[in-house]
Amino acid sequence: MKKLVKIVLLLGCFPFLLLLSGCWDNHELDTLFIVTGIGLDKSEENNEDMNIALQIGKPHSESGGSEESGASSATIIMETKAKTMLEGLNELNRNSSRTMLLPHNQVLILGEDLAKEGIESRIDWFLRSQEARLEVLIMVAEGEAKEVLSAQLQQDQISGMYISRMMQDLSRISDNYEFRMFDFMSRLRDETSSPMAPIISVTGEDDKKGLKIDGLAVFKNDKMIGQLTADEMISYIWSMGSVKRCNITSEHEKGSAVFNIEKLNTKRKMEIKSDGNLKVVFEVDANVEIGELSGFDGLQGQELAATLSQVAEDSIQQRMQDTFKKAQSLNADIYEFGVSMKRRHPDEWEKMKENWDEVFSHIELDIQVKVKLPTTGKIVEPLEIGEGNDEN
Amino acid sequence: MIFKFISRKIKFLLHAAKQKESDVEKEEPEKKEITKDSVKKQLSSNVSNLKKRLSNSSDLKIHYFRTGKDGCYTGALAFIDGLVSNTLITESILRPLTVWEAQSEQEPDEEKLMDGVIEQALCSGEIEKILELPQAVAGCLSGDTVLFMEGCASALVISTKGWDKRSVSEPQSETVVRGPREGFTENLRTNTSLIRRKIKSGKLHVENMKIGRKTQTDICLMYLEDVVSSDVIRTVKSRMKQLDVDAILESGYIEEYIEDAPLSPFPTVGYTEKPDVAAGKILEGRIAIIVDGTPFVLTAPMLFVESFQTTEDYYTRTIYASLMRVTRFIGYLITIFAPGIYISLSDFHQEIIPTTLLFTIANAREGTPFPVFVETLIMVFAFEIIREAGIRLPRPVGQAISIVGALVMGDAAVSAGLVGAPVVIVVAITAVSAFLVPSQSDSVSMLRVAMMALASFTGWYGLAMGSLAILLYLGSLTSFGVPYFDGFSWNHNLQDSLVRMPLWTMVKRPKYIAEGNITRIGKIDPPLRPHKKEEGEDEDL
Amino acid sequence: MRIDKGRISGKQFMFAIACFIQSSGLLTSFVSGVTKQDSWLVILLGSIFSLLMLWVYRRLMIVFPDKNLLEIFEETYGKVIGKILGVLYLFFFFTLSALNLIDLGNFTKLTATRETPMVVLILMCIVVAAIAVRGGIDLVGKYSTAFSVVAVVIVIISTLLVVYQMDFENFLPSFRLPIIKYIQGTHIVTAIPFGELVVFLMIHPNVKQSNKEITKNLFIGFILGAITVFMVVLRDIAVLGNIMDVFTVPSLVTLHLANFGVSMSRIEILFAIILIILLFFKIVILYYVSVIAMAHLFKTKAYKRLVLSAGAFIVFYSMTLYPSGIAHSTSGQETIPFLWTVYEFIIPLVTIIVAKFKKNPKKQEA
Amino acid sequence: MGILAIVIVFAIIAWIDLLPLIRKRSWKGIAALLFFFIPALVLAVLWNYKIQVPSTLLTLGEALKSMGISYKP
Repeated sequence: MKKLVKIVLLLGCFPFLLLLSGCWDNHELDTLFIVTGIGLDKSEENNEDMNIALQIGKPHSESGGSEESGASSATIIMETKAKTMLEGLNELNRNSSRTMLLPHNQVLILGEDLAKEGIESRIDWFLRSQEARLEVLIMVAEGEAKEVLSAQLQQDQISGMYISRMMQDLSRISDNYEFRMFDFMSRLRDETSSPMAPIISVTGEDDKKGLKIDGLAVFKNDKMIGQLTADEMISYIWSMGSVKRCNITSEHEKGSAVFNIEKLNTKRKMEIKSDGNLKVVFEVDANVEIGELSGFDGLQGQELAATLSQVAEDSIQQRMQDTFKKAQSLNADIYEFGVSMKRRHPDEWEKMKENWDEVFSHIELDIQVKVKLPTTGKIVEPLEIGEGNDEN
Repeated sequence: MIFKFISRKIKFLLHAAKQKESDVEKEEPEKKEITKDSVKKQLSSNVSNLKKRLSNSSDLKIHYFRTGKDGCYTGALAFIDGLVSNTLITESILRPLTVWEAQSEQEPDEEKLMDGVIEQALCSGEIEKILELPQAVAGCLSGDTVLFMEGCASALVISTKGWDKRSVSEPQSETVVRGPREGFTENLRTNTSLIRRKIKSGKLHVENMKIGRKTQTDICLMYLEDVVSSDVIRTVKSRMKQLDVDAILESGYIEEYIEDAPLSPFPTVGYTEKPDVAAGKILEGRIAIIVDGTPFVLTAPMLFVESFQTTEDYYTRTIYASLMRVTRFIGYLITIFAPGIYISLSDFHQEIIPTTLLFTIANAREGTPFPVFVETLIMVFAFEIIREAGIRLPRPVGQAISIVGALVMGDAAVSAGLVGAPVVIVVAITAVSAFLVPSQSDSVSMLRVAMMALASFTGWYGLAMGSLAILLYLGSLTSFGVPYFDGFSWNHNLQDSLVRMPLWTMVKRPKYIAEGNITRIGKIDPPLRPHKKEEGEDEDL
Repeated sequence: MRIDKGRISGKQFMFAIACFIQSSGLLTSFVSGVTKQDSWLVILLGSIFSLLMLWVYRRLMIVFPDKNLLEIFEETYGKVIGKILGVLYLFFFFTLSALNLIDLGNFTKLTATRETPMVVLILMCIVVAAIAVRGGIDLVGKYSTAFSVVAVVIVIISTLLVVYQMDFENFLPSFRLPIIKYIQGTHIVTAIPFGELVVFLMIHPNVKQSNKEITKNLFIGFILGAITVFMVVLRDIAVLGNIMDVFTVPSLVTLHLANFGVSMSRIEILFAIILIILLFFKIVILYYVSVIAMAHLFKTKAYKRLVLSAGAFIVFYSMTLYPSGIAHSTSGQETIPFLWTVYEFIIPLVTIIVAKFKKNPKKQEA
Repeated sequence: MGILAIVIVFAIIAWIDLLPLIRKRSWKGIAALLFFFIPALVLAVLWNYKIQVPSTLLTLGEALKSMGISYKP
């Protein structure tokens, strides 16, 4: 027994010779480009190819990075034209001094026109390769993806990191804000539900740029067919599940009020109506606080609370209904009704599966909102200017 | 060419292993004295004989005296100056002899003269009558005085040891915040007395033996008879018996000759400089081997877990002691795996490092010429050099050197762009945490380099396989037949390994070591258990 | 006539069984490809069937307390048939070791070391396993407790990390598959993770335990292992839902999604290391059993000498088994279960009956 | 290069295990060792030259399929 260990230890020093050059998987850090964002755009010449832009973060120490922040940007954009992602990557690796380190990639941004054209073949590499990770964010850029990647931001130098931090804050508001490759892929695999991806646009000019999320791109199978505006996005998120900390402004003939929704969650019930169509019931219960009040003069205490909660319920219900109408107009099952049907009523689902689009367009959505108004902030009634303290 | 080198190396290893088993072939026995070496009647021949045996060394002192009534009997004292205490000689031998009034008789009967000298004259405790000259030589060499009388064919060996000994002082290597500060000294008797003072039990068995042809060092085995395991005693004694070596100067010699796995990086024989540690080990059923001339006492058998146990664990409060025990384990893991992990992270799996940190590391590594493995190897080796220099230099200078060396060297290397900053940090942590487990510090530096090599070979997979190899090798080691590493299997040893359970729970002695009565805590009445509620506190009125 | 003098305690034997099952459950489950969302049901059915198999093994252990499997064959069927069955089982043990080695290689290549050739990974594993096997069963048994506890801890931690992504509606479209799929799933589960306990019939003479303890150790160890595998499958289904069958190793994908907030979000390597160590433990047991079987067939006690050459054989034999991953999973799902059931259930059952028939006049039931 | 490594590895295995067996003249042990040593060497050489060896499990699988005892994909 001891002899074997001596031999093994003796042979153990053999690999020393190999190590100086490093072995198969050994990539020194200074021989790597750290990819933080990938942008895919449709190329003008032939629509077969696509422009692949890789955003490389230049190694800089976050702490000491103050002095050269203004001058040179902290990112390099590597561009190439290729039919698929893998070709592009190999080409980039070939004619650049360093190989691409992809696991740190934060976001995949698709150009708007590429998205419209269909992306299944383009992103297959992201699902299959071990290097691409499933929690990469997927986004659609308004216009060209390359612009978003090469935007000069004041705060975080690298826009890829900026986006991932932005989405990180959003996901604090609601778990449904996660538009990752994983969710995109699971919806792609469903026969009926349509994947979504946030739309991102660049604001401001030359080196004072900022990034903004304004709406959700709606995909049918793998083609982008439409877009939800920012407000519709918010109400879509409401109807998908639980939301924390967002606000809603509502108009009413007596006055306008801004409500601060502390917690809202939606449960859905699927019912099949006699005539074969579907009826979906959204039971929404929300804790709402009054943020700002103007108007509603002459109402006090209980009566004021009642009207305000009624106002809140109507506005929530209205917002959700509009988004649903928009979805039906796009004929895209963004609410994953198909999946709920499959789970709850598998037999009927078999029948409906073929002509789901037609069934979806006839779905009737009934939204029942129950609002609780626990606190009204520091002051109870609306501030009636001028009355002063004559009555109570 | 490489193959020849390898085969020569392997042959050497096998030769060393074979050489240990076959008993050491005997040195040709010492040249026997031509004349019979018994003590003669004439004094002069005895003395000259003695001188020849001690090769006429200058520090051999011979003192002739006359005793008996008006000096009728002549005799001679022989001793080695420096080994004996002169006051003892004058007090217990010379003064009484001059005063001794023995009647002179016609034909001086030999027996009566010697007995008379022993009973009436000398007043020293240890007197031994000998007939052979070699015994006289041995006595002389170990600090006794030899007394010859004219006309007697026997001699007396009187114990007058008295060389200057170092007083009991605080040991350098094992400093303690709380606990006794006394340490062992070079003298065998003081060491055994220090332990005797700790364990006042009749069962504490002390056994003497002399080993080493030239040095004749006395070695003493101490153990508790009713607790020590019989086969460990048998192995230790049998291995000590067949030790026919030239010299034993330090307990390290013994350790190497009798340990189970001579070529293993892990020590299987513990050593300590503090009597309370040695006493603790003896109480747990181990054997203490005390070697004359060195303050380091060996304790066998030693388990892997012992290197994480310090005496303070048992003197400080339980929770803090367990916390320190866990920190030592973590320190041990850091020392071995930290450089390996750094190499595998920065070379193979960059995805674990958070993105922002990755940029800083990449930035730091931008200009460095060497691959990470070579870089870490240089730094680890540099730190080893500094550490060794720190120890070898005299105390005040040593401290300064190690700190200054580390700082300057690290900083200069980074600014010169030779080495990345993270490497310096990692290697610094590794070097420092090596001191958490002092007794394993030699095995650690070897394992660390092996782990680094494996990590740069196939990343974390190499590390995983390397750690498994270590675990399995540890598991297969035994220390005097006792399994060295019991892999934290499910027995009451666990109480005192990763965590030190409160004293009143540790009822049984360590599993593999103790035999016989293994309960060390009798029936303790409640107050010592955790705070007992007063009776009837929970009942309702 | 015990070839390896080492003795392990009953508790170590129990944890060895538990760890054996856990390590196969955590890594490769061909089942998820066949029965998608309902794999949890198949695992349950599989473990119930395996209890039956365990009962057969328990009978064999009680009737032949100090005989390993090959000796049992020789005693019940006589010299010649016993020898033939011995060779068959030798092939079975070696193939099992080779299969698990391929799993280890594939899993490592999948997680981190992409370009390292498979041979290097397997050679390193076999060298370390050789040290373990040369150390004998008590060296291996020493670590079974620690490994099994680590496996349970790992499952719990990874479940906690992924709890946010869990959506219990993923189970819902259940029982939609044709009945044959469930039968196939149960068959696979009983054959691959649970059936391999037949190798413990080679180890049980080295265990210090009374008859009553055999039952306790065998069943508790099995249940511990089965529960861990069940938890793993539940966790995977809850997180992945409909895309579970796309991946070769679903539990790895679940670990991809596990994260501590933003910074530590790619930590599946930490779990992969521990899964590899568990699979190593299983490979060591299979390797040990194959070497003991080989030593037994050639009637030699020097099993420590055979370890290295058997290891070399396993390495290069595993290279020839499956040209690609797909061949591995398809054959694992379609033909292997039948083959293994013969080895794991039918032959032991027949041996029991023959033994009872032969032994009836002399000895009643222990 | 590959064949050299294989030769070295198998030489070391033979040296560690075969020599003691020969010294102790345990013929059964030598037979057992060679029973797997030679096939391993053959397989190693075949593998080194990328010669595809028919895999046992696949052939058994085909046999079972031909007999009809197998699950359809």
